[in-house]
Amino acid sequence: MSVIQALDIGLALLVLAVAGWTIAAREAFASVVGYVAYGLLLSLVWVRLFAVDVALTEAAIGSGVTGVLLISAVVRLRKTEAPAAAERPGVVLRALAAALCTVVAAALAAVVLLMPDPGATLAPEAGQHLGELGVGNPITAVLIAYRSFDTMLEKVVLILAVIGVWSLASDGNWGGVAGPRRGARPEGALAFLAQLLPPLGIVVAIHIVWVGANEPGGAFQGGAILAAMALIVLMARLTEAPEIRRRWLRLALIAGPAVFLVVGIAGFAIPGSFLAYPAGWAKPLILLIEAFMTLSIAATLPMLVIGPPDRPPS
Amino acid sequence: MLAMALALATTGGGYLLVLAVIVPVIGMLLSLVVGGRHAERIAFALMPAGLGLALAIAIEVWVTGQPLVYILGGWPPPLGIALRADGFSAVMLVTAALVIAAAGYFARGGFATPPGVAEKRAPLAFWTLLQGLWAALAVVFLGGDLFNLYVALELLTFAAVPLVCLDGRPETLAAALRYLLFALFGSVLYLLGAALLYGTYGTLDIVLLADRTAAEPLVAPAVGFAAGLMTAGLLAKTALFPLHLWLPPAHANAPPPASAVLSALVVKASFFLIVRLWFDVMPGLASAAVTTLLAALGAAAILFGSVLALRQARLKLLIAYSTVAQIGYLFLMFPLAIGGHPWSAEAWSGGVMQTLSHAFAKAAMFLAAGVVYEQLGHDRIAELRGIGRAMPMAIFAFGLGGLSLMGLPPSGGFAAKWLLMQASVESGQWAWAVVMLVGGLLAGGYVYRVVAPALDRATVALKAPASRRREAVALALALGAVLLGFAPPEFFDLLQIGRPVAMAALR
Amino acid sequence: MNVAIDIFTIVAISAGAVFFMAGTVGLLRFPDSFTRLHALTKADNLGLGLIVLGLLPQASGLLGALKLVAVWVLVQLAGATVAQLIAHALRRKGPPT
Amino acid sequence: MSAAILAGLTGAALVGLGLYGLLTDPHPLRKILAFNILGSGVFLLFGIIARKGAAAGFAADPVPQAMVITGIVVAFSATALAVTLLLRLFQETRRATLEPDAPAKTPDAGVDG
Repeated sequence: MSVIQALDIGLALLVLAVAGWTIAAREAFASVVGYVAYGLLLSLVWVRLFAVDVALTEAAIGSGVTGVLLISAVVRLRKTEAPAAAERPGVVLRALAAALCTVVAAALAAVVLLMPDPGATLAPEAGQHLGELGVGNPITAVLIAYRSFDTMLEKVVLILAVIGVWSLASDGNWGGVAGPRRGARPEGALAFLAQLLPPLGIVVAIHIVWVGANEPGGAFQGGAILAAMALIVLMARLTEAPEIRRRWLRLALIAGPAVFLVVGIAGFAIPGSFLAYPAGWAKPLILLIEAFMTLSIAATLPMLVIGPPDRPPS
Repeated sequence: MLAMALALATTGGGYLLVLAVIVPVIGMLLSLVVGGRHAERIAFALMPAGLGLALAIAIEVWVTGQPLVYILGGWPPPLGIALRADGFSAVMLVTAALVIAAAGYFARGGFATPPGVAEKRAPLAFWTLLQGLWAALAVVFLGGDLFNLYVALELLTFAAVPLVCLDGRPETLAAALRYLLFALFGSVLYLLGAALLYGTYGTLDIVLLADRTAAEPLVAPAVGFAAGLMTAGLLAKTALFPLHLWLPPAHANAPPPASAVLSALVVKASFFLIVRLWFDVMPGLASAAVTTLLAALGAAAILFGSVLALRQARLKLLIAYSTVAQIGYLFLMFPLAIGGHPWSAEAWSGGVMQTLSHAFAKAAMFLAAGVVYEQLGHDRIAELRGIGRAMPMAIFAFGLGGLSLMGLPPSGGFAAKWLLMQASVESGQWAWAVVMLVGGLLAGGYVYRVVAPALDRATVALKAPASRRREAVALALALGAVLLGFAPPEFFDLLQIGRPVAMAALR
Repeated sequence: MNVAIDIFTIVAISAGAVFFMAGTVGLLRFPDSFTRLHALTKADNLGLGLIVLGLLPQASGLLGALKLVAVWVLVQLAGATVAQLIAHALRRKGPPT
Repeated sequence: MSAAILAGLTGAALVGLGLYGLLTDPHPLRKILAFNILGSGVFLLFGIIARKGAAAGFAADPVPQAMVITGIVVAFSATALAVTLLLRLFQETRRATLEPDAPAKTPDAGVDG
């Protein structure tokens, strides 16, 4: 067994152990902390699977932004843990559930191991058209060209989620500042970080979007970093979240899919097909779409994390 | 082979499919940006356009006798995504457009932004979510790629769940959260199955998958497992017994126009995908054991749902349990319509007819119940005596909808159940016919429980003045369910266009 | 020359790993949260610093080296802030346990 | 054992773990966590399928990898909506349970919501 293999096995065991901890931990807070660590470990697994784009997304969104959301929720829900624990199903039911889940996992493992290797793939087809698109990262080509319809709809999913989250405000608070009322200003250290980090974060985010055409990175990863910067600034209370009635906020939310749709509809006219790029124009159009998608993701994710407005508009 | 080539290139009129999806998406985005009372105006302005597009698609499919196809971005599958419309998609699109328009018209006033207010929470959320839901349904009915359909299912969930708890009462919040967890569970199982299919065949395009599964004499274990996972996930979303627990509280507590759309259309979307999966993607895998299991669950749902509907104290819960029962009928089509038997076409038409007529009937009944609640301030069945005089059209709508649920002529429900029953008799599968008869009797029971006291000569104290407009909307939908019973033979020809077995016979 | 650089890398990274090890032992063995925090921040500081130092000669060009240093600086910033926040939270909760 | 096979086994085990948590833990927040673990197990299986599809000079098939990126973003928005719903439920009832106590207590408010 080589060193790399030993490390892989160690990593897999660690991921499983932390996942088990997340499920089994007695306190919900410990469970959430376990989940954040789990997400980071999982990004390492993604790197080992030659999926650096996914690793970046998992670290930024799956672990990072989700972690912020879950930690703030678990603190507010602390009182509900004891009553819920009383509803825990009995040993027999849990044993039955465990048996069922073991069977499913074992069957799944068997099925996956039995799959042909090398398996079915679209890699050659995906690689064939990179030249005409002018991008070097095949994942970007899949997301913004071959399956751009999925990506556009997925951004619509995010917008519906924002509307869903906002719809949980009370009637009187509609239009007000997004997110819960916050207590006293936090300690200086956080404010210091929130002043220092964003300029750096913005540079890193733009870099990641820009190189995303040819290397790992892209709108989702870059947008998530921008969102993280916004969240740090909001947590340090350097500035208030925007009021949800603001037109500019709503424009930022829909900019990504809107530009996608405009380019898509223009495609009807010039190359003759919805969402198709005219020859020679693919690269600039892809960058245009990526830029607006980044903006929209950077606006959407913090709105989903901080939740509905908790005070009336001014 | 000819059919294959046709399915991988854009056909004439294919652009209509794109428009049917992006019109509501554009409406939703615009409504959010412009906000306020414009959200409602935009939704209303686009509803006729959506209906027109759906009708144009249906006519185009009917005239050409072939499914419509659009290749998005000029990237043909397996790399790219195709949109396709066959007869079933076309009639579902028209039904969705009609029910959504009716629900929207019903919601006018209730979800209006009052003068002097720039924007209100519930109206903005309702009109944007309604358009989002509409877009999601369009993608479900037209999507030709299983992963694209996953995104569509998620769109549908995110539009439907917040509608359940728009009024913010605690029990609606609990119902919405439970609904969301069930729906997410369903999606993740579906996605897992899609992963296994991609790993086996290297494509998620429905037509290509169908071609590849048909070409292989022996199915890989991954494919069977994938089919099981995807079906289980979709059943959770369709609320087929015993995965129905989330449905009654969610559908019964939502605002009436939302209930109508949820019960009439949203559960049908995941049913539609189960049909796609077993009839289009892997008909070879649909053994008698599988189809019988699905139909047996359907039969259990019919009996269980109807009995529980009989025992409800609240009108909207009664209607919601009736949805649990009527979903059961849909699954009776599986053992009957699969394969190329002489009765399969009848059973297919019967299944589709049940989907459509239940959509109209159930939407009518939920809207009628909304009228009842609005005017009485409650919907306790024990205190509905004499309301027939106060709101005759609503009770008439409820009764006509009930007629269709029972399967009495003249109604779409009658046509549906008649076709299914005929197929079960011809195929020698008598048990399903018996279940349908019993289900019809039980439906008669729960409809009678409401209609009989309502027609009593008693006087009731009304809390609010009657809204004839809303009653008329409910009645119009109920008449739609009745009209389906007079569908001409050409309509049934349309339903058969693109039916996989029919296509296989053509090949 | 190359050998010397590789030896430097190995020594520096090993030293860094030792600091991480020590930090982890401290996390597990120290009696209260403040001392545990102390152990962790030291590991972050020096351990990661040494590892980055060891990797610098192996970096591909100036940009790669800059990225490595940026990683170290960012972890420093985040670590210091989080340690501050945790310590404050602990102090609010009462005397160390 | 290759990294891909190992990841496949890990993914299958994560699906089992997540499923168990989703079925047995009564607290909605823990259910949401379990759903995320279940989801990440499914994504890992996409990952191994992508890795097995290495061809044409690519270390992995980019199509399933792109699907995972879409999936992660969707899972996040689902988590956000579920958590917000749960917090609102807690705000209204001071409890966090999915058992509808008395669904018939106050019937719905009609269309005037």
